[in-house]
Amino acid sequence: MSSHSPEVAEHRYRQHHFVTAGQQLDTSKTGMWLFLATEILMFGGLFVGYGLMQGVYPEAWVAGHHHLDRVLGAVNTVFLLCSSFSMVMAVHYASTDQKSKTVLNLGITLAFAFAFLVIKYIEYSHKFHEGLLPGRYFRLAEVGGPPQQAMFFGFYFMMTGIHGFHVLIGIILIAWLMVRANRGDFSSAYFTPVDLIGLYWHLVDLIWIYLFPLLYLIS
Amino acid sequence: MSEQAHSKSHSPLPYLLTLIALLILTGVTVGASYVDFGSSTVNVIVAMLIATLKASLVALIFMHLRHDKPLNSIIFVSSLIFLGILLGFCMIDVQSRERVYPTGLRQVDPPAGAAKIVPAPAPPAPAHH
Amino acid sequence: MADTITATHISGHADHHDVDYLHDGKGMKSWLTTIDHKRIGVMYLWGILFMFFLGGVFAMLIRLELLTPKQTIMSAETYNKVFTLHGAIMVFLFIIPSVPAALANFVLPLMLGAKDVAFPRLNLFSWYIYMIGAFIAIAAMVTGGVDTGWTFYTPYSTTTDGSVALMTFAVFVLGFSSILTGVNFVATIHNLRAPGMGWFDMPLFCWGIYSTALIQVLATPVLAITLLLLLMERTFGIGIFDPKLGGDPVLFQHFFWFYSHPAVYIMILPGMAIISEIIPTFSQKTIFGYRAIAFSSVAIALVSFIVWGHHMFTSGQSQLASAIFSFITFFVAIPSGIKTFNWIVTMYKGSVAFNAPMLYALSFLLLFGIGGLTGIFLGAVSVDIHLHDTYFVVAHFHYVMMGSTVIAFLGGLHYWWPKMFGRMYNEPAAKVACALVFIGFNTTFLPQFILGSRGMPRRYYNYLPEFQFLHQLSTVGSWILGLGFLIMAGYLFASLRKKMDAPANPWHSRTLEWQTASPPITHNFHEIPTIGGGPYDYYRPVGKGREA
Amino acid sequence: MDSIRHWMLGPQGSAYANDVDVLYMFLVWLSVFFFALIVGMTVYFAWKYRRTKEGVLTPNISHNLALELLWSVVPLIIVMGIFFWGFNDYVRASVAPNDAIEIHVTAKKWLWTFEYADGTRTIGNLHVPVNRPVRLILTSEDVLHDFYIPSMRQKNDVIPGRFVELVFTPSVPGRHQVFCAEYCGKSHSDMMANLFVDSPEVYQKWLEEGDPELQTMPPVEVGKMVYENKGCNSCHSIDGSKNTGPSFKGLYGRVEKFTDGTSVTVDENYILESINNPQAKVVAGYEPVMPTFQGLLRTPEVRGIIAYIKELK
Repeated sequence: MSSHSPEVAEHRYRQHHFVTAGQQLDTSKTGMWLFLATEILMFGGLFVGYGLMQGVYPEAWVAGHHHLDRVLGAVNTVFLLCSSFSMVMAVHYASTDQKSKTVLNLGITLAFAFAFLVIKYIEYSHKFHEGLLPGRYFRLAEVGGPPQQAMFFGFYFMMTGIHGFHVLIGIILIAWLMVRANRGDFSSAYFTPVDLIGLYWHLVDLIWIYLFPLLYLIS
Repeated sequence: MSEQAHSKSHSPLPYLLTLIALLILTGVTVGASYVDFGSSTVNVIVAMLIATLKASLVALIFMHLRHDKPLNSIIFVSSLIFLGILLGFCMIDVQSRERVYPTGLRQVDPPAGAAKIVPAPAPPAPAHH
Repeated sequence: MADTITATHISGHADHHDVDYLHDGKGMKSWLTTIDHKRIGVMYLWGILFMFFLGGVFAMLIRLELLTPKQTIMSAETYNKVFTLHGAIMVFLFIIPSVPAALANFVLPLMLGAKDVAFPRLNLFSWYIYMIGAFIAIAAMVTGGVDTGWTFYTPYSTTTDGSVALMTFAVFVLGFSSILTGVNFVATIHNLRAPGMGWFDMPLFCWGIYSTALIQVLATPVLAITLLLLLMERTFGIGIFDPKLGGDPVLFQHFFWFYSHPAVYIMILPGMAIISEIIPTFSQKTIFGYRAIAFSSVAIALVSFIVWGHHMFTSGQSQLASAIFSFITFFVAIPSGIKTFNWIVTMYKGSVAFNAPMLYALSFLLLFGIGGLTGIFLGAVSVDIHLHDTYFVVAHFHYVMMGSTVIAFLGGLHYWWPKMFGRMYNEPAAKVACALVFIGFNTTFLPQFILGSRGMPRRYYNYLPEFQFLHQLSTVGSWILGLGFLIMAGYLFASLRKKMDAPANPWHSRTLEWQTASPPITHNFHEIPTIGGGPYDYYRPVGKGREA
Repeated sequence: MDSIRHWMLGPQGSAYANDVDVLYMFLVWLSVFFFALIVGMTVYFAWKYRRTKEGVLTPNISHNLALELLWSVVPLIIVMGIFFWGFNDYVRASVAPNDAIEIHVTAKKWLWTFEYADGTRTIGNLHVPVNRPVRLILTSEDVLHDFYIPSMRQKNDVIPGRFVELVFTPSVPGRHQVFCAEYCGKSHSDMMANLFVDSPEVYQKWLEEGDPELQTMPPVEVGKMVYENKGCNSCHSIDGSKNTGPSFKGLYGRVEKFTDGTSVTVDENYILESINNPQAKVVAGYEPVMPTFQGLLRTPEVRGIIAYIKELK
């Protein structure tokens, strides 16, 4: 259980311009959701470009997707879904004053996130080796097939790259949460950072849920 | 629901069930990609429907939208609506462009600097719109 | 939400200050680490005023070059860079942050009866991002410049030399500053209104800023990804926008205008918001049609997302798309018209004083009238085909951007100057400057409507001799305009050198920001106010209703 | 009334231009009306209710639904009418009749090339017969351009990798100005062309023989005209300053060094080769960007440009 009473925690973490801790939490959540909305629209721009170009060059898209490994993609999907589950459990335990379980679940999330990046690394190095590079670095002579695969891989690297960057940011944030959780910063009265970073992490998962079928599973 | 009470009052069981559902749906979407539904459009639609189902589960349960203030759901949904606007209007344009020649967008010029002025002889152009 | 808050007194806090915010902490460090929205607003103000000066210098150079056809003072390459920088600086570094980040940052929490914005540290962070973006933009100017036009149209922007990548990155960074400001304001308006203040008890300025913030949040990310795609296109040749690689340059325009059309409303809505404050205050009269003005702000914000294709009637987009975009475009006229007439009728049976802010508001009504009416020309497809990419368009958007937004910004600056710095400026000098700006502006841009209608294309270094007279008239106008700004800079800076002399409420306004000291104390109010009446209750005596 | 229109919009070149102008002038008068209304109300209210006494209370006039509906619904009806008017004209003007003459237009930084059905090609000068619909089929070789004929009230972006069309039916003979209206770089403002609307006989004769002046003018004059009208001036200066290409001043007889290390003394043959096959010898320090002019210049024009270069000492 927490070492602080809720009132003490409220006093410690409530910023001066809020009247109650509840108001502060609502505001933080609204702010986070607004930020997530901007993330959705940013990725969304890529999805729209990807979808429109798929309509113009369907053959190139199918040819490009044949170079992707759907087993690795599926494994990564499972990793991210599991990490999302452990993240939500971490939020649950943080909100019920179970410190060690919070830390443990944050650790599991971190492990899955690392595993995701390791697999991404394997995929990327494979692609570099085969000349499946974006744009003008695409080695068409080696790969063969429609030339617009260069554009497909442009999208592939941008979408997975920006997503991977978000995973990396998530890793840093979750590691920071672990330190704070271990220090006993969170309790049922105050766990806003776990809650907010949890939302962020689920969004990273949510975007991958769309990326996976779009990139790996077109036929 | 302005206090952080909602998380406390729930057992973690729904989270576990959600995870299992998500894993099953992942299997389904991989399996569906091997099935030929007749046209690639149908395949894309099936994949997107499954993805949307998964995304809804994540948003409603993992992200607590089910119990959260409606404002946050409104923000989430409106981001999707505005994305739809971007996609929709771009599609309207790209799909309905007048093709002066059947090649349209896909016509790619040979490298510049060559002595090319106009593609001659000009193919007969359909004069309809 | 406000309705869940009981009127809790928080005056018992240990860090409570009675010192005014300008003197609460001394030295550079206390400013650079401040999380006080008022100080951040002031820091933004200096930033954007510097950028306005820089962009203005470029504008004067453009007009000077166009004094004669062929070369007057610079080469064609330099001219292309100068007009690009003028556009990019004015749009991304001045107008977009001008009212929201500088003025609204200062007054919005005060108007809501809040102690700060929702996320004070994020607010400071936005300012740092803005400064970083500004420095990158200046680096791009120094290291080769950019000659793409502020619109970065492909494939020109992916093939030309110069620091296009750096400039694109600068705009990308500035976008995040804008997004975070928007997030902050939406959360503030939703959650930090004073006890008893419902949505329709807010001053209309807050409605305008709320609508603006919605656009900032929903549109700017698309610009960010578009610029990232452009950067990748230049670096890796991905080919999405480059027809040589199979891409579609018109798609870039769709993506670009999905942001940049709503961005026009990021610029104009806050301007309208300021006018909705100045007119009731200087007429000492309830605003006419509060709800109509409030809802029309939100309506303009939403409609702005589905009209972007009217920038593309000649771009090669399909006729069907042009038809739809033209049709929806005309709907923007309705809320704009409602606002204009409501503002005018607000003066009916009022008590109208002609202080400098009110003169700017009256100028706004006339100039926005011209800007809005000429917009109808450009919405009608057949006429737009003729006028597109000519000086008519240049004149039209300067009437909206400068004639409306900048004039409203200047009105707001004069209106809140005593509140921000606790000093009154020289009123006669302010009136002279306002007149010069008004005359100079019209002399500069009215001739451009005729130039454009006669076929003079925009972004031209050289022009046919028949256009020379109107160009020269326009250039002379720019000098008058410049003189007006020079005088303004003079008396505003002069006011800062004298002792604090502004009363708490020099204009006898009823909105909350005037119910605290000038300049306000660090925590804005000694006690969080409880709201009893509307913001424009000029029909009942002071002390009954609003102030407890 | 007509003189106001002419002052504001310049000359008309087709019946369609008149249609556009009618709508334009309607909008002008509509704007004048509403602007006068706004100014009138603003000035009247501001002056009539100017402050004479401090600290007065004003009546609480919060809203008036009828009035607000009035200034919502009336503008709505007006702008819907304008939409249909403008869109109707636009659609009518963009459909090419079957008997239209087809001319291909290619844009390249910074000149316009025209190719006719019979293989005639010109740079910078477009000849069309009067009162026959013309269908231009446009494409670009590099960046976006925009083919703009103010007197026809028509323009369209010229997009690389795609063909777009522009339709007009000229009814006024004579020279009409053509601009590039989409920003395209350094010489954007010099990327102009002439549209000559000829009588059918003159047009036919022109197709067969080329510009009649060419036969009678002195070669140096012809060369100067070619230099100014066919796009040479956008890259080659005549005052010795360095531009995209080498200056013509003192070119004849100069020893030019090329990127491949060889060099040659400039003579008639070298100039001819540079016109027809510009990439064969590229002068050191310049990019190989010049397009070929083979088939675009008639013999007297080539002779003229050589004579002109010889003159520029």
